[in-house]
Amino acid sequence: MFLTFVTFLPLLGAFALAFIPKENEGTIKQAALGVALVDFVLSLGLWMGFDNSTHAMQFEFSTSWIGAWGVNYHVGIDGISLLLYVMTTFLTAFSILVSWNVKKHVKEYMMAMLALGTGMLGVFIALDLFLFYVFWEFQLVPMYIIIGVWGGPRRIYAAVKFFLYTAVGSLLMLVAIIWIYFVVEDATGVFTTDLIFITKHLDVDLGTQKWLWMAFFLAFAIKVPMFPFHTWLPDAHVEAPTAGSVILAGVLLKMGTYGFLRFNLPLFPHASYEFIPFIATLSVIGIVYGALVAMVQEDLKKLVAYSSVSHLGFVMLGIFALNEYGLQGALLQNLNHGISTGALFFLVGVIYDRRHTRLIKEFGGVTNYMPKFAICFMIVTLSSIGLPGMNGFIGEFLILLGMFQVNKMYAAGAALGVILAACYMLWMFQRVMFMQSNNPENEKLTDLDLREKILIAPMIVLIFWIGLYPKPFLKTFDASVSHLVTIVSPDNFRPGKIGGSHASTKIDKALKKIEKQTHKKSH
Amino acid sequence: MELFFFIPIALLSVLLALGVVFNSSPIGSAVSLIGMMLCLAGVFVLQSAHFLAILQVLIYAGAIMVLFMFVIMLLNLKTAEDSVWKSREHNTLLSVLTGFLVLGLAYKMVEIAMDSNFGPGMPVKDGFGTTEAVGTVLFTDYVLPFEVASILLLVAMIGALVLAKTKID
Amino acid sequence: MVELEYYLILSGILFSIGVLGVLVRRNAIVVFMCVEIMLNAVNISLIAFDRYNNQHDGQVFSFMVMCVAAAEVSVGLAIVISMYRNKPTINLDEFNLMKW
Amino acid sequence: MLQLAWLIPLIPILGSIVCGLYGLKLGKDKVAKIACGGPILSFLLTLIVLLGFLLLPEGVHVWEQVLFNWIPVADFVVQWGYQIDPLSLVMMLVVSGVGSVIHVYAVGYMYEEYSFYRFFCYFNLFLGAMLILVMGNNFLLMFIGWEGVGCCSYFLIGYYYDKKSACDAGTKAFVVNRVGDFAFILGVLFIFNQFGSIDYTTVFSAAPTTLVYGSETATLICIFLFIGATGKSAQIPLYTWLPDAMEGPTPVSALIHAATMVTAGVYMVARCNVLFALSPLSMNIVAFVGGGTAVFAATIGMAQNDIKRVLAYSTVSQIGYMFLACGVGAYTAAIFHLITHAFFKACLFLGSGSVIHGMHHEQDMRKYGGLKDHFPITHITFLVSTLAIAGIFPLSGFFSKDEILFHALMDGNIILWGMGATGAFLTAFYMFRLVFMTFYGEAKYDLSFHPHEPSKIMTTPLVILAGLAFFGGLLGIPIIHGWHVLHDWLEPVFHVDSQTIIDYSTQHMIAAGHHVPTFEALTHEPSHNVPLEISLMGVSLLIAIGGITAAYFFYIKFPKLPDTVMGGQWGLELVKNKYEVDEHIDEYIVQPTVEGSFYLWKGDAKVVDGAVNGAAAVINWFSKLARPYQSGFVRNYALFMVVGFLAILIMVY
Amino acid sequence: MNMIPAPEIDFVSLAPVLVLSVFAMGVLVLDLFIGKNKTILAYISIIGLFISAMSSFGHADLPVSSFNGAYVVDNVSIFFTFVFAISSALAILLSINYNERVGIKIGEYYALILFCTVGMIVLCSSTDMIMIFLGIEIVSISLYILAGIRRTDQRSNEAALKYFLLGAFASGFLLYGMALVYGATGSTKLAEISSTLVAGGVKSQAILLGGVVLLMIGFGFKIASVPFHMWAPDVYQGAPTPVTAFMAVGPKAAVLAAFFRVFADGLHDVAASWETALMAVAVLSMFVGNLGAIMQTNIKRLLAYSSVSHAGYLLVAIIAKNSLGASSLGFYMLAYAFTTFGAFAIVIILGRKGDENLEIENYSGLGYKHPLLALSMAIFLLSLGGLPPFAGFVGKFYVFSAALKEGYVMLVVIAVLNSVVSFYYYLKVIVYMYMTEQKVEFQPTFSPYALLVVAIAVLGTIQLGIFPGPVIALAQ
Repeated sequence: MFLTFVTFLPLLGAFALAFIPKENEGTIKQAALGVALVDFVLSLGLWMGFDNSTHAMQFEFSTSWIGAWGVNYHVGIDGISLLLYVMTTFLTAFSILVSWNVKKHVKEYMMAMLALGTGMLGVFIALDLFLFYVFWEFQLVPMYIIIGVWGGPRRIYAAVKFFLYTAVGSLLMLVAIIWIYFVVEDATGVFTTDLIFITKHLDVDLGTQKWLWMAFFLAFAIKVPMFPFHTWLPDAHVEAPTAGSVILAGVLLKMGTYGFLRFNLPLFPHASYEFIPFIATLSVIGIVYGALVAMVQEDLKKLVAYSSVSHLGFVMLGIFALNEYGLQGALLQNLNHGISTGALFFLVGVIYDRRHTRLIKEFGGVTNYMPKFAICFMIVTLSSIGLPGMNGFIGEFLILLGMFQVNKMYAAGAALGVILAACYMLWMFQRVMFMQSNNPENEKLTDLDLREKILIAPMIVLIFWIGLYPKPFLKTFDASVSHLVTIVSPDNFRPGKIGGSHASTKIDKALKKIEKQTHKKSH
Repeated sequence: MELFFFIPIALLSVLLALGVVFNSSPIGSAVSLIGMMLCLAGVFVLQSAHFLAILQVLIYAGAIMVLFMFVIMLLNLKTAEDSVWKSREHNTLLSVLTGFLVLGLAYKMVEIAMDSNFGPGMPVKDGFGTTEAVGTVLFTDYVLPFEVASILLLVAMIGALVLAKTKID
Repeated sequence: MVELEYYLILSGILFSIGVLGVLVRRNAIVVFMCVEIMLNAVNISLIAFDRYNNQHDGQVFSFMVMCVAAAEVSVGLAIVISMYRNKPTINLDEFNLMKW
Repeated sequence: MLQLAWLIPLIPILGSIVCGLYGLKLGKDKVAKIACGGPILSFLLTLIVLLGFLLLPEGVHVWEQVLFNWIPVADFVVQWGYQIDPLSLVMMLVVSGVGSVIHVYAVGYMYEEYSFYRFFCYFNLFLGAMLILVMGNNFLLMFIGWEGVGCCSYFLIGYYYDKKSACDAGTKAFVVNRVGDFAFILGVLFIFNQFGSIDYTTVFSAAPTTLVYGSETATLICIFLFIGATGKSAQIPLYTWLPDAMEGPTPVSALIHAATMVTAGVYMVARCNVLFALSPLSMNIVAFVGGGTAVFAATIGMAQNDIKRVLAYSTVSQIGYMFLACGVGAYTAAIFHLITHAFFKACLFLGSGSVIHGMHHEQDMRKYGGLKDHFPITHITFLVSTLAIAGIFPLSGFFSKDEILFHALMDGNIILWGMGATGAFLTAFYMFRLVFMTFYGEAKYDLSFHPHEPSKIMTTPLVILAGLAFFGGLLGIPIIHGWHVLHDWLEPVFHVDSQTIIDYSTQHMIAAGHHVPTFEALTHEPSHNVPLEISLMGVSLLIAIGGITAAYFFYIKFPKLPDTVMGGQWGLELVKNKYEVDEHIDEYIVQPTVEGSFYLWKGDAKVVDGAVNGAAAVINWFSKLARPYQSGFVRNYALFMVVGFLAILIMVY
Repeated sequence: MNMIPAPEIDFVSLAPVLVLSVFAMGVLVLDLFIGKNKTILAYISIIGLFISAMSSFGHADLPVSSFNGAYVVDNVSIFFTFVFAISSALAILLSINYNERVGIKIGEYYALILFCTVGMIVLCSSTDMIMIFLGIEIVSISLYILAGIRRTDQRSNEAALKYFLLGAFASGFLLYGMALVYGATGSTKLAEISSTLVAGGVKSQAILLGGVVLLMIGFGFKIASVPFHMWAPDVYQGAPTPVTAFMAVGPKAAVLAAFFRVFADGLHDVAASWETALMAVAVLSMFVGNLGAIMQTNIKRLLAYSSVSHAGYLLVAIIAKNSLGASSLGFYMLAYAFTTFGAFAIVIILGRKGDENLEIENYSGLGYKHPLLALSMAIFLLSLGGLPPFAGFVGKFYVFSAALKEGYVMLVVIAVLNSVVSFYYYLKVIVYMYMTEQKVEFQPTFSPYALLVVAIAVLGTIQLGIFPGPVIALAQ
């Protein structure tokens, strides 16, 4: 119940905001921030009360929702979702403070932000396919509005593109969800969309698994976004207001990777195993491609957006290493990316607020006028390129470590991204912050004000905290990840395994069946 | 014997139906239609549906067609308002296509009828098609449709009234 | 005794003629008459089936069809009249305010 | 006493944080005290730790201090722990010792800078990172230091951030280093893959019974690690960043790009000696790359006119020596040279710094000349160091270089020795070219201003370092059987259990049906031919003197000679242009990548996005196309119905 | 002369129909005695609808079949009765103010809506083709009249004429289909048809198939599925807005119910023959509906095309042919009723005397001028698109479930892809409301009735979206 309360608190807040008159912008902002902060503190409470030693769902709450269909309101949190959850509450509060200077339609903006918060939080706690889908789609709307109303010049295009892209994938996922629903019903006679139950009882042959996997894949891959489904991202990021970008990078993209962890892996372990080369190839392409394209961007936000494509490629690679290193690394990298890229977007927003341009060539020598900003920007940049001692490194290294156990070439390809990351980030940094500026506009730049300092401080603390002492985070993932690994471990599916468990014999049979079919076809 | 009557009546009804379609004056069309309906009454008689044959004459040829004529007169339509084949230029092709389409339709209908493979029918019992026989069915099995039809007629009446009354509020 | 098929063929042909009329005529009233031809064509079928099956259901049905036809005619002509009041024509091609 | 080890890297880091956050408020003097206090404190602590280490019971050569579990993931547990052993102690002493001296010097050198505090923030941070690098007890912790020093180097090279060249140099340094780090990381991944751990102790003790001698895996691991080392230590092919790095302030060049950071690669290879021992092929590669770099860089150094660049190429060349030594298995010699090099090269850089400082930031040697009277202390110390690097008896460089050449011949082959000898000759030549052009001959600078010796705070370090350069060789004076103090000290680290390797590998190769090699490199007992060694010493001394003489002739006796002899030769141009390596890299790698990326980006918008937008366009087009059919004519509508009807009829019937 | 035995009449089953007919006639009569203000008639009509809906609970044990199997009361029919009652009530509420505004001062208006509702109830409860035909005709004729009830408005005339001519034309097809099915099976009762088919007693396969196709055309026309949809945009645009809303929901639902009964119940056994064709129709409807809507600038036409695409989704439920299909139809239509009425209510509110204000462009900036109105509109549109947590999503989920249960994966995939396309134009309206600057001055006509409709619709949309449980239980 507590979890539900924390999740819906922002939405309640949004409702409450509706009753504050439009003119009291100050009150509205303060109220929104207050709600978000309270929510963040409460979610920290969740973390405090979380038991690291078990993979079981915690703070679980389940009640019948649509009885006739066996749909439950079932929420709970485990090591995989907990930190994403906490990060979401954190970034919600962060974004509200980031957009303190929003000029237009303040009330609507804050309401959208808070509603978005609930949508995102719901995604991470839903343990019922139907419920998950509801949250998954629900959060689209506020984000769409935020991009479309408070965005840049091509905001409508970007917003619609964002919405439609995501909708395509998620609707196919809906089909798969319904399919699973009936498959489970066939097998057990129980109509239910309860994820825990389904995870236990879903038992389909490899061919079907692959189809279902693909349907889920599409939904999540678009969200992540994996190459080649990434094209909505640069547009959305560029056009979104700063806070929108922060949330987009920090949370929305994570929903995709979270989806893989929560659905694709446990529900279709064998298909996941089969698709390792596919995902790994796409991820490596994404990593290198994203980095290369980021290098030649002229717009700061676009650069960061493409760097996201690259970073998320790492996360995907880690997930599909299907071992603990990779998975933990991926989870950690999820957080890292949220923090680093969130902070990057914020910092880009800071200079955008002052100069109203994000074109790299307009800047230069900013360090002279904004030394504090320069320090923060440097730290965040280095964190983003994965300097050891900062957060990015741990995640990337674990991911590479995980993938290296699976396939050395993929790991090597991904590691290339590490080089390229240094190229594009530092080159950008040099052009923006260093050298002489030939633009007199830059001389008017003022350094970070108090609000901005307050905003960037926790990010920097987190960057070093995770980089130097990631144990609290890793321990949170630990039990859940190792449980997940027992389900998806490639060892379950390697054809040569002798005297295998129940699962593997079944899979062997399935494999033989497929062989036969292909055999027949070839004749 | 039946065939002997059927063929001319059928031919005539088809001709008259074509007359409805291809007559350039609405009055002519209406008159053709009346003729066709009478022919069909004949067909009904051939099938021993005497009651229906009478209704055909009374309702269709009588009431309905009178209404048609009445409206045509009322609106005082000029005859040559739309001569059938004098279509607008760009519609010529369309018209030809339409013609083929309808030929195709007719062909398909006839084909279905030919393919139907009905066996020989049952012999007609006594009193088939009489008012009594139909009435009995109507007031037992089909009493509900009969009642519902009354609502239908009521609606139509109201409708005609609402739409056609002169005084516009 | 005439085979059932003959009646069905007649019915089909008349129906097609009715359709043809709807497709080619522009005079609303004539179009409407063509619809009546279609309904009549159906009646032939109904009655033919009736005799074939030695039932009266079809006749009841065609009785209802006549009712419906009457109702439609009254409403249809009322519509034509009300329309004619606003715009003194019944050429369907003139009624093209709404499209696309 | 050993328990204090964790403070050693922490103190400079704290100093860095204090300088960085409060530097402006504290004022320069306080910053200077904090900044220098940290390294000196670290140095003292290192001495204490050294004492503690000496007091350890007999037979204990490694002492680890684990602070906490850094990354615990399943069976992959990385500790944050420091390993105190002879090798790391040597490195700690060098780093903190030389570091302290250079810090003091930097206070003087940088005093006029506005962002004095920023400099010391980076400088202290660097020292902390470097100490972590040498103290870490596992590869990942080393990697923290490894990249940490790279990052500080990036900051410091780009210290004058409003100069484009400085920024470019910094970025270049970082990126090139990253290329090396990429390989390093792969090596570490490989190690974990093979050993299931990345702790030094575990890995090195397990190595002989895990990897097969000469196997592909062993070779790959070593090569990856070595590529990492080439990046950090500026060896072929990743050396190009180091000369550019001279854009940084001179103390930076002295500390980072001469004495400490760039030798991290040598330290790493030495640290992994067990692994390299398992892969003779990679040993050869290391030796040849090292030797090749030694010669290659030296040739470039001959034709440079920027005083710091000469020193930079000299550094590259000297590190090449160290790798040469590693490659032939003479790790002690490598570390020995590392130490002496730290002394004399730091001194050289600082000396050049005081010249530059005194010459108002003029770095072109052609505009110096005859400065020896203006810079007496600098001149003397510089000369001592130059003699040391040239390898003149009895200065430190003589012993260390000689040992390398000796081992190159004995444990390697004549080609390697030849490379080393050529390098030695060239070194002597260009170093004296530098000395002659700077301190001797006629003054070529604008005589209107008066060059002056810097203040005491800068000269004192020079003297200290010159002293070390002079006497540093004592560490390696052969005592008995050609071995010396340093060797005995480092022996526990460089000891390789050959027998275990041979047993295990033989067993494995037989099992795999491979031909069993002779294990020549392992069984080879280094011989201590004292006469040979002494004669070799003589030879190398002659080589050095030859180089100096040549330089004397070219630059003092006949200053016109270089131009008449060499002028217009393509070889000179090539060397002057540094073999045009940078240009080629730019042309064949950097430009195509950037351009290619640009097209990728444009393609991104056109192809991937085009498909999506295309679909949208098709929908729109279709939608427009369908519009006319909704013509508003009843007949048309009916027509469509009939068409539909017929279609369905045909479909069904 | 033989006496015809008095037929047994099941008044309990017929109660909703009877009650409503009585009220309709009452309204007709009362109309004569009141003045210009017809509001009282609206109240009476709503009371009648309420009583009628309640009276549908007359039977305890369902299903009850009466009149020799011509009429049935089962869950489906009761559920649909409620859908009709709700939609008609909403339509009446919407009409009160609208009629005053545009000058429809005809008391019969309400009677016609009630009669139309009678027809719908008959339609959804009938299991005899004759009854179905009559039901359809009652509904259609009422709608012809209602569409043309703004007699002074040329568009309204034109809508009525087009609707009427094409409707009569389609009735011909429908009738012919019924005749042929009757001929082939020898019965007009669905139960008997079904048992004949099962027993293999078909007299002529060819005739049967011909009949099936013709039936498909007839029904397809009434629910505005492609390629029989072309009347819909024109008629929706021309008809008075409340009537448009009304005909988008109730009659469609009723015809769908009958469609389902005839095809999924009666002709279930020859499904193989009509399934593919119906799928083609469904898919085409989705595509044409959605593509057509994209280009529209008139909100009513947009909603008309969207209703065409919804017809496509609904056909999916018929293709599924299972009990889930029937209940999902009901649920979908209920959800659709709320959202459609809500949307049209807002369209009406935004119009004013003499200017219907139907161009979507004119909605620019509505989100900030009238936030609640815009928010409601956004909710309706998103619900139409099928976005959770709104009713439309649950409806779609239900329909797709029904089809997936039977394994129609490709069909469902096409359907969901179409919903993506549909988002495009629904979002377009939202774009105008929230993301563009205000272009014209808004002069909305806030009538309490229309606002009430909006409120009910919002509540219904959200309620059905978030807590659909009870309603689903009812529908099953």
